[in-house]
Amino acid sequence: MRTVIPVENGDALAAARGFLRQLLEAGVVEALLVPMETPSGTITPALVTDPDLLAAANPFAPVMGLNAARVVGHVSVREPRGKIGAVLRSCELRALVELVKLRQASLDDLVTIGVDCLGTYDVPVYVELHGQGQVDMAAYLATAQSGDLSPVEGYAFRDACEMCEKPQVENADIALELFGADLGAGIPITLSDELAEQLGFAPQEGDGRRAEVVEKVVAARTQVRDERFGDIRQRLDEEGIEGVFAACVRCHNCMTVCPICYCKTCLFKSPVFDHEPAQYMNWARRKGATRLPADTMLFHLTRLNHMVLSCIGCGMCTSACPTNLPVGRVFRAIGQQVQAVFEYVPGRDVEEPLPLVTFREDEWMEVGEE
Amino acid sequence: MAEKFEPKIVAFLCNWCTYTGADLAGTSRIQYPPNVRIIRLMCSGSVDPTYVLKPLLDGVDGVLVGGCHPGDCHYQSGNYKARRRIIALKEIIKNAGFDEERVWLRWISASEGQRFAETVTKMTEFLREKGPNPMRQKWAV
Amino acid sequence: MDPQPRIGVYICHCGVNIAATVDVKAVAEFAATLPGVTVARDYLYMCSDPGQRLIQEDIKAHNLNRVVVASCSPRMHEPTFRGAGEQAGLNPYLVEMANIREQCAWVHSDRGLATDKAKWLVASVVAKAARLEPLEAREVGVTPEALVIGGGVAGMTAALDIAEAGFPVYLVERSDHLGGRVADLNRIFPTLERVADLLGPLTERVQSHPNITVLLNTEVTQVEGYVGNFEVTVRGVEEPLGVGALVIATGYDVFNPRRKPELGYGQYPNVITSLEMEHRLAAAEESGPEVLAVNGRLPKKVAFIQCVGSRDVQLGHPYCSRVCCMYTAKQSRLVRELLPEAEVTVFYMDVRTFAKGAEEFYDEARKKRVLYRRGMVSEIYRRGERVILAGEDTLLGRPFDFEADLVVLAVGMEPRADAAELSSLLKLPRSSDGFFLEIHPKMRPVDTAVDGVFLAGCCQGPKDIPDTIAQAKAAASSALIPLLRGTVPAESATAVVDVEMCAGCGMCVEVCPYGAADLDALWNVSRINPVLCKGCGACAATCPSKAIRLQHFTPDQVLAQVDALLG
Amino acid sequence: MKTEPITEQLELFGCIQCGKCTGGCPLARKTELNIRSMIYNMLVEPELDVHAHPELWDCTTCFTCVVRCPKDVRPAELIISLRGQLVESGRIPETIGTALMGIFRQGNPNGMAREDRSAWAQGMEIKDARQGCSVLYHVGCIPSYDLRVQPVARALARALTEAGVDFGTLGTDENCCGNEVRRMGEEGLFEMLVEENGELIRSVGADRLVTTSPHCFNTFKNEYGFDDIEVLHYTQLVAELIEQGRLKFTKEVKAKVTYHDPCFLGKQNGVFEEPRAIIKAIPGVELVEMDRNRERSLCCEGGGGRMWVEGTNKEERLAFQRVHEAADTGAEILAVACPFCLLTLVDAVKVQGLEERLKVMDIMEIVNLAL
Repeated sequence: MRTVIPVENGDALAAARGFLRQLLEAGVVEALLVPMETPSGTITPALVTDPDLLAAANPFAPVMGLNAARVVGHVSVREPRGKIGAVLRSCELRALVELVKLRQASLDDLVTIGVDCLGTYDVPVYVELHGQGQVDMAAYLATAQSGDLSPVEGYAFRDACEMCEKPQVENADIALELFGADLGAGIPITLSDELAEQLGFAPQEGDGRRAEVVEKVVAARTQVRDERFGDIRQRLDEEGIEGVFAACVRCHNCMTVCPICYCKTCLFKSPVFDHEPAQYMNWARRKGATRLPADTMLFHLTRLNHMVLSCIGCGMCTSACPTNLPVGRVFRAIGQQVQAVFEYVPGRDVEEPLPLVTFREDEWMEVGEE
Repeated sequence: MAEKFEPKIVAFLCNWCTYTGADLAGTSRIQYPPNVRIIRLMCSGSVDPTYVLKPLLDGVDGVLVGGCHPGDCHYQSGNYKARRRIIALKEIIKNAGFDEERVWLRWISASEGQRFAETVTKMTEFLREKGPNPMRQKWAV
Repeated sequence: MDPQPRIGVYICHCGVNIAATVDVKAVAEFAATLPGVTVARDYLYMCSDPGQRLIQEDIKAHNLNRVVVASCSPRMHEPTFRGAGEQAGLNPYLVEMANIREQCAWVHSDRGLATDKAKWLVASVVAKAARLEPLEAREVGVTPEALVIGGGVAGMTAALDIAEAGFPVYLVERSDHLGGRVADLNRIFPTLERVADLLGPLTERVQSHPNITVLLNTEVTQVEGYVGNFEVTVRGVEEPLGVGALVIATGYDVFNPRRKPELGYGQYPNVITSLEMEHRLAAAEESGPEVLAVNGRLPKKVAFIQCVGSRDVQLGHPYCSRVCCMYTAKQSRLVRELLPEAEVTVFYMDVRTFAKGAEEFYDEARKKRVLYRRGMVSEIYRRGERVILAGEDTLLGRPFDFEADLVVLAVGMEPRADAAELSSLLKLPRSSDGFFLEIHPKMRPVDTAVDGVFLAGCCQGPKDIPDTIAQAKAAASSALIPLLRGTVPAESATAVVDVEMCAGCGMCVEVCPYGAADLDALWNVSRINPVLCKGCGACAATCPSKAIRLQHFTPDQVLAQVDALLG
Repeated sequence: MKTEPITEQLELFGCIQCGKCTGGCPLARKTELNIRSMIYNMLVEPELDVHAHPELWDCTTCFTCVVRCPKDVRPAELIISLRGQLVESGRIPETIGTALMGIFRQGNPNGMAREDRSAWAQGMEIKDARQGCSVLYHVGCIPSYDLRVQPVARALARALTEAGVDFGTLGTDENCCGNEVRRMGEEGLFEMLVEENGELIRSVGADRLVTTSPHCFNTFKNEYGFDDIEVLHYTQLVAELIEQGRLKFTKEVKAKVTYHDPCFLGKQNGVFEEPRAIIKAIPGVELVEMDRNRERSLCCEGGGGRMWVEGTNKEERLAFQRVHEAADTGAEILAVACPFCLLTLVDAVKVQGLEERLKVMDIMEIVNLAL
């Protein structure tokens, strides 16, 4: 059912908080995983059971310090637990779908509350803006109506957000549909009839501009994406991945923050890559020199092989890179090609099997027969 | 060039088909270039992407993965899984700036000694034509 | 396990097989310089008794904990050298081979290049050997019972043999009676005995045997487990049946000639199948030749057409059905006897009479003036009450339009329409023609890719009754091996899970073709059932963290091998 | 001529000499043509004198031999290949040469002027397909020029218009499809036609290509590599229009009709039911079958270039036999779905003096009577 959360005094954030509170109080969920404003001004996801504490919830906060799908896994993957609601932006919802396929999260007894994403800052940028009192939620939310998404002047959204062509929520149990809406008047939402009844909502149509605005945002973002993909592909062609990632220090941050990289211990931190000193000497002799830490490109290429089909483009890897490598651009640009080969769209559907654990006998019949 | 370039090929062969096919090439005394060095695995489906990536980064000129023809896998479906995995791998390295043509996946049965020898010959010639893997010179990988 | 590898390397001359092309001394000298190598030697024939003794003495004298033999293909002598190592107290899995004969000496002629390649092959295997771990030889117990699917001649024979050896057998038959396709026949070639006289006693013995449980009107719906311990769910039987071995004897389907519309079957009463002819011949024995009448008249000209549905690539039936030549000889001969006035002509492309007594029987048929004309009939159409067979006599090189009153199509065999179901139930491969696939057509004709599952009769391919019975007896004796032995060897180089590293993603469960991987619900980690695991490594290649490793082919072993190849 | 290259190319080694090809060959019964024996010759003799085999021109490429072969040898391809040798040597029947020249110069085997190609449509408004259409109608050479066949094309155009099908033709730019060209052994000219026609037809952007003749249909469908264009014989399209209720009959045709399956539509491409569905849908019509129908239909002897060469036995025409088979059913109309069949059978009815009893009509002409 489509309906609208009423907004008073033009304060959409307050209305959203009220809605979340309602979810807890009506017993729709027993706890809510939601971005919370900490007393120090930063934002972190928290699992909230006390409705009063939701006064600090900020489901629209324009900052992304981690992909919350990871922590949805923490609270959902095993029984027993109660019914939980999780507030997630679109890239987090997509990551969640992949994590469900990888059994690192579960949709059982989970209510996903999706929020259209208007763009996010890296944590240091947000902290700086917050410190200067420049985080104006009303102004930020106002951009949803026209789709002219813009950061505070002089600042930029995260690279991944600037080229995110899927900012709108799909496949959430409850969708907060910000695009095209006058959020000062009300927040359009879509939810099941059952839930709507439980919460006392009656059907109400918004002004219907969402599709149009989404199309506009997607078009603009797609253009940026294609330009950046073009740039990075040219660099990869010319310099190779070893050139683009030349400054890598193999800190594994990209892997640590990646919502898809779910391994408990990365293969590259395992004894398999714990070489004898004589081995390093041997490599140094073989090519005259050998980069240290060793196996740096092998790490990136192996990681690509392990996760790129599921890469949903949240760009946390870029945000986390201490040497500002365009990890996300590289992975997304490559991911786009590989996903196309398998006609796989990560995050689309939990029923869609992961491409590398399935096969058809009659596919690619020409491969191997030359 | 002082010396003629001779490519180095690492081959991962499944125990039941291609490795046995290579044995048959041997017992049939079918000659092929000595550029290939074989590692025996149980199934093409056990070829990990890292096994292919590691030699490529180290400067090997070509990697051959050999398995049973579709429908003939000793383990029922390992070759089908290998097919997808190698297709993904090749697409990834191609887009990462590598020459994916250095990686060959071939179905060669236990009775195809001739085909094994021909494959090695073709691959050697192909790589001679292509020249050395640039990674031979690159230490910063 | 000694932390430091002490490797012995043995380079075999194989007479001159290797030594003529590879400088074995140089390879041995090179091997001695490799990390971890304690001793390196060359010898004329490593596989000979003195060669093996050399290794065994070195193991003791030098306290070797790994052995590398560079000689022929491991597919040839790996068991030999593993055995030699084991006798000297070394775990057999710590013996590894480099193949410098098939992969080097026999396929290259340049001595320098071949020697060079041999060195790197040895280096590669030495690098792997240094990282080898001992593995346990494993045996598992066996449920001393068997199950046979299919109650035809093949299934009954197999069941009877197993039962006679003293083991309980379940005989699962889908229909309401035993006897299978053979029960549909009247007389058999080459003896012309009545089927009822042969089948009756066999059926009686099966039904009354204390060790055989006949389950009519039932079918197998699920098979779980592995050699020695299968759990078979049978529709109509409450509890799953635990058995140690399975014999598949599900038979065949008769080709339906409507798939060759040009032959007019189903359109003209003059055109019948050989099976319909069999029924008419049976009836004729009871009530006289009148049952052979077509359109109310006894046929004056009877034609038999061979190879209908067989040897036909267009139908996906490239094979010979192996019985049609002989049953046609039988039927044509019986027609000559029943209708002495009738002309009987057999149209054929080749006559195959390989079974014992078959050629003699064929001779008899011709002596009884059954006329064999070489040339296939291309199409059949009507002329009045008769039909015209249009074809070519290829010996005369002339087309013919042959008028006949009665035409018998020698229909062949094809895989059962439900073969695919059983195939997926058991993960039993089929050959391209759709019959169940034996492991090797000559050497292992009753074994399948699934250990403990054996084939009998026409489910594996067309055959006559003696061949069917021979194969059924072979399948029974193969099935008896695990039952009599009481245990079965299990693959040692299985996949293993490091539960500390496993994140429980379940991809291994998805890719395992044997159902050997399973998620432990309590700990949310993967568990590999070593008895089910065949060691293919699909799970290990899929597991991104390598929480699953395929023993004997672990990433550090393989990567070390790769690295060593490069020098 | 050396036999080995052709034996290799056509994989004749697969032949087991079973005789089904010659056994089913309608020409083998009346001429020296014996394809099985020809294959055997190719296998065992190093040389073959192709000029000593005038019966090579008897083959109608009906493909019964190909359809019947249990070993997937394609016997008729050997004849085509040997004809190719003859074409290359230049020693071919004069009438075949004239037909090929006509196609090369004027785009049709009769050598009629290109600019007259759309004369069949005089007085009708037919769209130029290049203005955009969903169905491209390839009329074909015979329906374009032959006065007896033109009404078939007109009837089809009328039916398509009435059913509201968005179709067009290439007008005078339409060219011979080349089906017969290839079968007469002129591979070079055929390849040229495939390239030119292929490009022209693709440029139209239509989803479907429909033909009057099963011969055009066959080559477009199987030899042009049109991946994105669905090639249809008109009987398929018309049967579909009737089934969808887009083509409605308003009149009755009181007649007993039998139907002759054209080789290129029936046994070569498996289109058996659609023509029958059309006939059965016409009000008043009773369909009766000849004994030899569908897979066993007797060739009319018009294919494979036989429209332009008499063959070695012109006295016993298959068409003669066929019209008697048709007349014996008691049918008044012998329905066909191929321009060649129409011409050969019309002629046979005259020669055999059956004009009073039997009328040969294309299915489209019968449809036209009922619209």
